Parts: sequence; C-alpha cells; structure tokens
Amino acid sequence: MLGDVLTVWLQRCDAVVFDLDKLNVFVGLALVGAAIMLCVSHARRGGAVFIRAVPGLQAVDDALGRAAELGRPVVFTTGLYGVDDVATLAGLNILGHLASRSAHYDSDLMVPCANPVVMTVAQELVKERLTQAGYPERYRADNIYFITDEQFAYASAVCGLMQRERPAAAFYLGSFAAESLLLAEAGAGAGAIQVAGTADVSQIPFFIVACDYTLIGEELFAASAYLSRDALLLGSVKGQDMAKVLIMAALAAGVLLLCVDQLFGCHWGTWFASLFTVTEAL
Amino acid sequence: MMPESFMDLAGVWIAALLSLCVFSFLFKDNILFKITEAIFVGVSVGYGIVLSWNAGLHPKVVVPFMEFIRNYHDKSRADFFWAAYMVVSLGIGVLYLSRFSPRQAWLSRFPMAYLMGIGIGIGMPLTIQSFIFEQMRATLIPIVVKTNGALDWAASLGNIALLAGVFSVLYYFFFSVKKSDPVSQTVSRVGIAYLMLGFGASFALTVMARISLLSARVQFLKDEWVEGTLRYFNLL
Amino acid sequence: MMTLVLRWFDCNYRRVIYVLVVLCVLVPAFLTVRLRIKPAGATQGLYDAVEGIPAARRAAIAKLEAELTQSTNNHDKLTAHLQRLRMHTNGVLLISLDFDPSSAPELTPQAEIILRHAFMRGIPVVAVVVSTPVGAQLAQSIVDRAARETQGRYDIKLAGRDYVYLGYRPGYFNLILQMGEDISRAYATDYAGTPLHDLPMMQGIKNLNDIDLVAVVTGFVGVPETWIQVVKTKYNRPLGMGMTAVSVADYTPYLHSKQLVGLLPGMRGAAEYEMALDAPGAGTRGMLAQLASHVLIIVLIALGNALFFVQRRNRS
Amino acid sequence: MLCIGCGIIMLLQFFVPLEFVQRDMLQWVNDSAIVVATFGLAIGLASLVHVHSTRIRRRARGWALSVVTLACATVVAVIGLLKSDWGPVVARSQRYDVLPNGVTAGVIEVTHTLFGYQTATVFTNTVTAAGVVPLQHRSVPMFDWFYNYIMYPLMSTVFALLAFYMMTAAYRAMRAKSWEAGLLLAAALIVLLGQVPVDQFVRLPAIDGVSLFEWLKLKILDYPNTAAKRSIIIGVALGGLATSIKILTGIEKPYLGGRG
Repeated sequence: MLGDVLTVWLQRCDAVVFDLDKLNVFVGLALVGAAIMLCVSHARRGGAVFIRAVPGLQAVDDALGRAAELGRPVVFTTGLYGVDDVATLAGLNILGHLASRSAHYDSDLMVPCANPVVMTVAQELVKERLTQAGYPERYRADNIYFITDEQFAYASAVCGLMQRERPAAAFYLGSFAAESLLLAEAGAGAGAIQVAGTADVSQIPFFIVACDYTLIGEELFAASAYLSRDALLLGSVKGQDMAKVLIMAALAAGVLLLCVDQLFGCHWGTWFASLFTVTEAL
Repeated sequence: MMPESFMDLAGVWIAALLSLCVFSFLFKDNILFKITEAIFVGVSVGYGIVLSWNAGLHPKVVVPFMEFIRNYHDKSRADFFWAAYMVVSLGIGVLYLSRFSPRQAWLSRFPMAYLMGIGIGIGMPLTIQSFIFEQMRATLIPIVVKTNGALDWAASLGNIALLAGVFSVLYYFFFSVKKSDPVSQTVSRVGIAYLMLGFGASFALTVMARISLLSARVQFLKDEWVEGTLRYFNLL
Repeated sequence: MMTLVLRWFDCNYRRVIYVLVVLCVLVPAFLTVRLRIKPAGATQGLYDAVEGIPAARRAAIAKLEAELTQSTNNHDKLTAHLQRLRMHTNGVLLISLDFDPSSAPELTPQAEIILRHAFMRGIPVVAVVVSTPVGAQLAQSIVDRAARETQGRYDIKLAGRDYVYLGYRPGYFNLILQMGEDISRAYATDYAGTPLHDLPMMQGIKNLNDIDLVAVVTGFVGVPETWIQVVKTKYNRPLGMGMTAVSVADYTPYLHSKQLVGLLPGMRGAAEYEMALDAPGAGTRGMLAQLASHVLIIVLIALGNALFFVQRRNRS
Repeated sequence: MLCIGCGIIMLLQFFVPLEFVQRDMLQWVNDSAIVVATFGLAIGLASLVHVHSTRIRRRARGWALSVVTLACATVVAVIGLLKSDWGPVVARSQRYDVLPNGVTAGVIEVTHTLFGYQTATVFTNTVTAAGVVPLQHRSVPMFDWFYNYIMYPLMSTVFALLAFYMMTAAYRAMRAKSWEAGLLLAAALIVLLGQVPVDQFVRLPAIDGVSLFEWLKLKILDYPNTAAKRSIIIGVALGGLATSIKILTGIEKPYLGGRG
C-alpha cells in the first residue's frame, strides 16, 4: 500500500521536479559534499589535521625571497580561462596567499591576465590581502592587467614579458592549454624559478619537464589549504581524502563483483557498474 | 598555390614577414618581435571585441530583445521573464562599472560573485557525472577474465596492471595520511612510477603534432610566399 | 679545448638546437624521397576499403537484385534503392573533414590522399564538415584542390557531378543521425547554396544506405564516438577514420573490435597510405621531417644525459 | 550571498527534468552571463587602455609599441563592427579559373570592402555542355583579410614555436637525475621510437604484428598512461568539487579578497 503510494508519488515527481535517472549523480554529490562538510565541521571544532608536504609549495617562500634579493619581479598567471573554471579559482586562491607573503618582501607581483573578469578578481584579491598584511601602499593596480583573450597572442606577450622583465620567479597555477610549454620555456630561458600547477591532464607533462616544481592535478586544489594552514581549509582537504576512500571502496567492491560475475556467470558486477551510468539527454 | 588577387599577394607577404619576425624571437628578443607582438595583441583584442559583439551579444541578446520590444503584445509569459532577466543581468553588469569609482568599488563584487556562482553551480553535477562516474565506470573491470570458459591470462594481467595503477596513484594523492611505514611508501612509489611513465609517454606523443605545425609554417613560406609570388608574376 | 666547446654549447645550446630543428623541417620540404614505409595493418585496412568500394557496390547491387527476385514485400522500396545504387556503379565515398586549423597540418595530408585515391578510381565523393564552422572553408579548398589535381577516369572532376561538398551545419549529433535517414534533411543545399535535388550526383544518393564507405578525418574528441554510434551501430555501414597521432591511442580499441575498417595515425598514417597508393605527397614529405625531428630529439635527450653523467662523475 | 544563491539554483536545475528548465533556462543563464561578461570585457579594455596610455603619456620605454597595440585594436574593432555597405571598396579583382585541360571553368570576382564582419560568397551556376560552371562573386571584408593574413599566421606561428621549445625542454630537463626522472625519460624514448617507422632501418622483433617499440608504446599508453590519467581526473574532479563547496559555503571567497 505504502509502496504503491510511494511509487506513484515518485513517478509524479519524476515528471515534474526530479529526474530519477540522475538520482545517482545526486547521491554522489551528496556523499562527497557530506564527507567534506563533516571534516570541515570536525576541524571547526578544533580537530587537528595532518597534511603531507607538497614539494612545489615548500619552494614558494624561497622563490619570493630570491625575487626580493635580486630585486626582480614575480610573475603569476592563472591561464586562459574565466571564473567559471574551478582550477582558475584555485589558482586565484593561491594568488591571495602569495600576495600576503610577498607583502613582506616588497617585490613586484605581476599578474598578466587573459580574462578580464579574472583580472578584476585578482586585483580585488591582492589589494585586500596587502591591506590585511598592513602594506596597502604596496598594491599597484597596473601590475595586474589584461592583455588579450586570444591564446597565442597572450602567450607571445607573456614570453616577451619574461625576456624583458627577467622575473626571478614565475607561477603558473590554473587552467592551461597548449600555451603551457611556451610560457614555461620562456620562463626557463629567463632564468626564473618556476612553480606550475594545473588540473589539465594533457599539460602536466610539459610543466613537469620545463618547470622546477609542479603541482600535479589535485595538489593544486589542496595548495591553498597548505599555504594558509587554515583549519577549515585543512578540513576540506581531509574531506577530499575521505571522498577518495569512498571512491576506492566502491571501485574495489565493483571489481570484486565483476570477478564473481566472471567466475560464476551472474550479473552483480554489471548491475553495480550500471549504477554509474547517466542517461544523456540527446 | 597562387595568390588570387593583389590583396592576397600583399596579405601573403605580410603574413610571411610577421611569421619570420616571430621566429626571430628564438634567436634573440628584438625590436621586430616587439612590433609583431604589439600588432598581435592589438589585432587580437580588436578581434575579440568584434567577436563578442557579432557572435555573442548581438545575435543572442540584442536582436531577440529588439524583436521582443517590437512585438511585445503577442509574446508569451516566458518571453517576458526572459526580457526581465536580461534587464536584471544588465543591471548586474552595470555594477561592474562601479570599479571606476574608488568608494563604490565594492559593488563590483556582485557581478563577479554572480558569474562565479553560475559557473560553479553548472559545473558541479557535470563534474560528478562526466569525470568521476565516467572514469569509475571505465575502471570497473574484472581482475579475472574468462574467454570461452578458459582463463585469459593476458587480459587478466592487463586489468590487474591497470587497477594497480589507478589505486596506487589515488593513494599517492592522499594528503592527510602520514606515509611513514614501508608498505605505504612502496605503494606511493608505485603510484609515482605510473605517473612518470604516463607523463613521459604523453610528452613524446605530442612531438609529432608540434613538428607538423612547424612543417606547415615552413610549407606556407615555401609554397605560398616564395612560389606563390613567383607564380603571380609568371616567373615559375 | 673540449671543455671550452662544452662551455660554449652550454651557453648557446638553444640556438644550436633551433638551427638543427629548422634544418630537420626545411630540408625535407624540398625533397621528394620515397620512404620505404610498409603500411601498418590499420592503414592498409582503410586503403583496402577505399580500393574495394567499386567491388562492394557491385556486390550490393547483386545482392539486392537477388533479393528482389526472391521476395515480393517492400518491392517498391527495394527497386528505388536498386535504382539509386545503379546510378553510381563505382560506389560512393562519404568523407567528413572535421578539423580546424590547429590540427590541419597533421590531418590535411590524410584527407587529401583519401580523396585522391577515390578520385583516381572514379569513385564519387560526398564531403561534409560536421563539427566546426571554422573548418568549412579549409575543407572546401582541400576537396577542390584534390579534385583539380587528380587525373582519374574522367579528366576533370566537376563539382556536382563527380563530387559534392556540403559544408558545415551545426549540431553534429542530429546532423549525423539525419544523414542516416535522408541526407537532404540534414543538408538542404550544398556549400555553394545549390539545392541537393538540383545536383546530378545526389540523384543516386539518399542516405547512408547508398554509401559504401564513410571516412572520418577528425581532430576532435567525442566526434568519432558519434560517428561510430550512428554509422556503425545504427546503420552498420563500413567506417574508417583518420586522426591526430595524439588521439589515436584512445580509438585503437574500436579498431580491434572491428568497428572501424581502418585508422590512420597522424602524419604517419598519411605517409603509409601514400605508399600503399604509390603516390608520395604531403604525407611522405611530412613524415621525412617527422623522422628527422624524432631522431634529433632522441639524440638531444641522449646528449643531455651523457653530459649530465660526465659532469656528475667529474664532480665526484 | 548572490554567489551561493546562483550556485545552488544552477546546481539543482541539473536534476529537474522539465524541458523548459533543461533547455530554455540554461540558454537564459547563458545569455545573462554573456551580458554580464561583456561589462567585464569593458573593464578589461579599460585596464588595457589605462596601462598603455600611461606608458604613452610617461614616454616609458617602448611607448611607441603601445601606440601600435592601441591603434591595431581600434582599427580592427571599428572595421569589424561597422556594416559592410557603409564603407568604400578597397580593392577589386577578377580571375579566370582555368582547368588543367585549358577550359575556362568560370570567373571569380573578389571585392575587398573596408568594413563588415563576414565573407559573403554568391554563386551563380550556369549550366553548359561541360556541366555546372560556377560564377563566383566573393566579397571579403578587411576584417576577414586581417584574420587570414595577420591573426591566423601569427597564431599558428606562435603555436609552431612549440616545436623548438619541445626540443630544448627535452634536452635541458629530460635527464635521469633520479629514478622518477629516469622512468619519465624511458617512457618518452620508447614512445618516440614507437612513433616513427624505426623497423624500416633496423631489424627488430615483431610482437602481435607490430614492431617491438610500437608494441611497447601501445602497452605504455594502454596501462600506465591510462591509469595515471584516470586517477588524476578523478582526483582533480574531487578537488574541484571541494573548491566549489568551499566557495559556495563561503569558507573561501576569492571575490572578497580571500577569507572573511
């Protein structure tokens, strides 16, 4: 009886407000969200979180210090994309921490931008951070500027900038496409210490080869937590790990079920795998 | 290849000279490259303006909006909502201009937040769907494969190698675990090994594409510039 | 002396390498060398499929004739189909040139040699672009050039009679799906704006069933899957592909599962195809540059490592 | 607040199956984003003009280049935004298309107009004994000419610089300094050897019908490369989700200058 009502109700829901075909995505999102929020609230209540060293980030202070010593600027870019790209946002978060730290050194922090909205966010961010650090007079709006949104025009302008300004350190943190190696080689030619990080799988190899330190994929997103040592951010990194445990457990279970399928000829594994299918709207 | 008209001939010459100026940067940063770079940036900004008007704002918003105003009496409710929404968006966009006044600059945070919110909201379910779920489904493979009732060794070993890679790399990325015991260190190392092999392979794989790009440029200089010019003046 | 040279090289290695790269690419541009490349199975597969189009058409006609004499239902439909098939006794090739300028250097030679092959054998060609408006003009120039420069069964290849270029229409999934039903629903006119029913060649081509091979040359991810889904899974027509060297690895499984008759890997695929056809061209020239550059990069890596180990031994 | 609101609404819309929500609303939000981002572009342009005009006013090093940049941008923008029939014709030319056998196939007429956005080609087909002969009128705006002869060549040339940079990067950095670097190097070498037809010059054993290096290349691409890519993609997706959640819940607010 109750089951019938529920089915009818669910069917009606299906037609109006909730797409049952996408229930699995909703559950996945809820699980990941719950894992992260749980760890964040744990951290908020004062739970200590350990976080492993990320090689590229330990070099940040050295790089900034070196720039100040040599009296040369630091170049930072988040790549071509806009604020609707999460990796770019992660890059901007790191820019904030970098601005706080570079405030003590008084070296020029140059941010050439390929996206005007990213430029405005970066300006706001750096200004705020320098003010918080007590050096509002060190903010120079002209150092964070828009070049052009065309990929290779932007790349050539940044290459030129590297040759002329000879930065002591260069940071490429965000979303990059084919221009990654252009930037990194130009920077290497100018003798800069380079730290790169991107979520774009196909560009990581180029950064690894041409840069001194590279944040691989996910490390980019954990970087702001590592740099700030902020309890809530550390909590979210912990949450990320928890979600990873969930995924690994699901994978292990699925693989085992598939083996059972192979050995005994049943269809549990295929059923399990079908849980992860999403019907595409054509 | 022969240039069709005098304008094309002139264009090919400009293109060829600009290309050579870009290549001169490899030797040394010089005034020719600087001029080329200035031209490139300038032209691309102009191009961006024209494109965002002619391929974005004009056909997608301005034309429909004008059409809406002209025939507003026989429009459906949805169209009214659309128009109202566009006006609101215009309002949000105008807040951007507050950046020009130092005191009201904080207002420009609204459009930034608005764009970020939209991007994140649309992106989150799609991330789960097309990255996590898709990749997980592709990784769900049995470690024992039977073909026609017999154990398929090659396929089984391949699947085991793949799964070992996925798990060890995922483990390598754990941030909040102290990896001090030998077991976890080994697993991490296996993860790094997989990563490095993968990266080396992708680097090498792209060499061919990049060389083709250079070949195409050389081909352009040879065929269209040198030979094309000669053909244009009937010298070849 | 040796140390002096090494120190000089350490300062100027960039320029030395740049000059070597230029040589590697420039010299082959002026050479037409016949590389002794043996076509790989994947390339040979596509070559054989194009070569076999006339035979496939004859077989299809014979099969349909036999079917007509045996069964009576669907008589009208089958006769119409047979009539269409008989209009092009050499068969028909549908080629899709889905690439934009960034991957064009690698893919143009592939498209060119497939087109030339078809033209040489007198096979009518329908060319389309489904996934990028930018590529439409580029594709037209490739098709026109191949038609102009190939001497085949007819001396001159004419648009509308020997080949049709349809251009680009947005929404590739629906477009490909519609082509399966009726090409004129997907493309009302060709690229020049002539309605399809006014083109002599299109009288004999209604949908994918009247096409003996679909060749897709593409630099995009996702587009090949759609072609496979529609052409292979839904209509079960032979399908071959050409791709950039980077994306080939992702699609070899389709080759193993026999969903593709062949797969050309980047510039190398074009060169192998040219060798199979015995008509060296852009692909072979390009491959020579590739070969030289690959050798150069291997030598450079080896040299870098040698110097590194020598320096380390000297220090310790 | 606005950010959170928009984020949650857009997040939920994904699950609502109504055609209106799935198609029209996404379209609307897209339109709206275009409107807002246009103002962003205006701000970007203002920044560009400001930087360059300051340089010109102060006669800073390379100020003449700033003049070039601004001039180019203005010229291209004006030319592209104005309508093609507003301006004069820059050049006009005619060409007879001659086929290899000497027959004149048709006349192609090209006009270059100063203003306008897209090339327009008009074909008039005339049927003769030889078949369909096209007579073509092509009107090319200067905007298109700029794209074909300045933008496109520059884009592809800068892209082609990568061929050089790959070589120097490989020489400089692909050294077996540690076991990780050694593995990277080994994989790269194997794939490089697998890419070109080495077996034409050296006799190599063949496995599964392909030469040794090609076989090794395929194995490396199939296993380590796929495994690494997959885990990175899963990790990146999780990291992205975590960052999204942090921003939606206000733990991190880049648009407000970080936390707080």
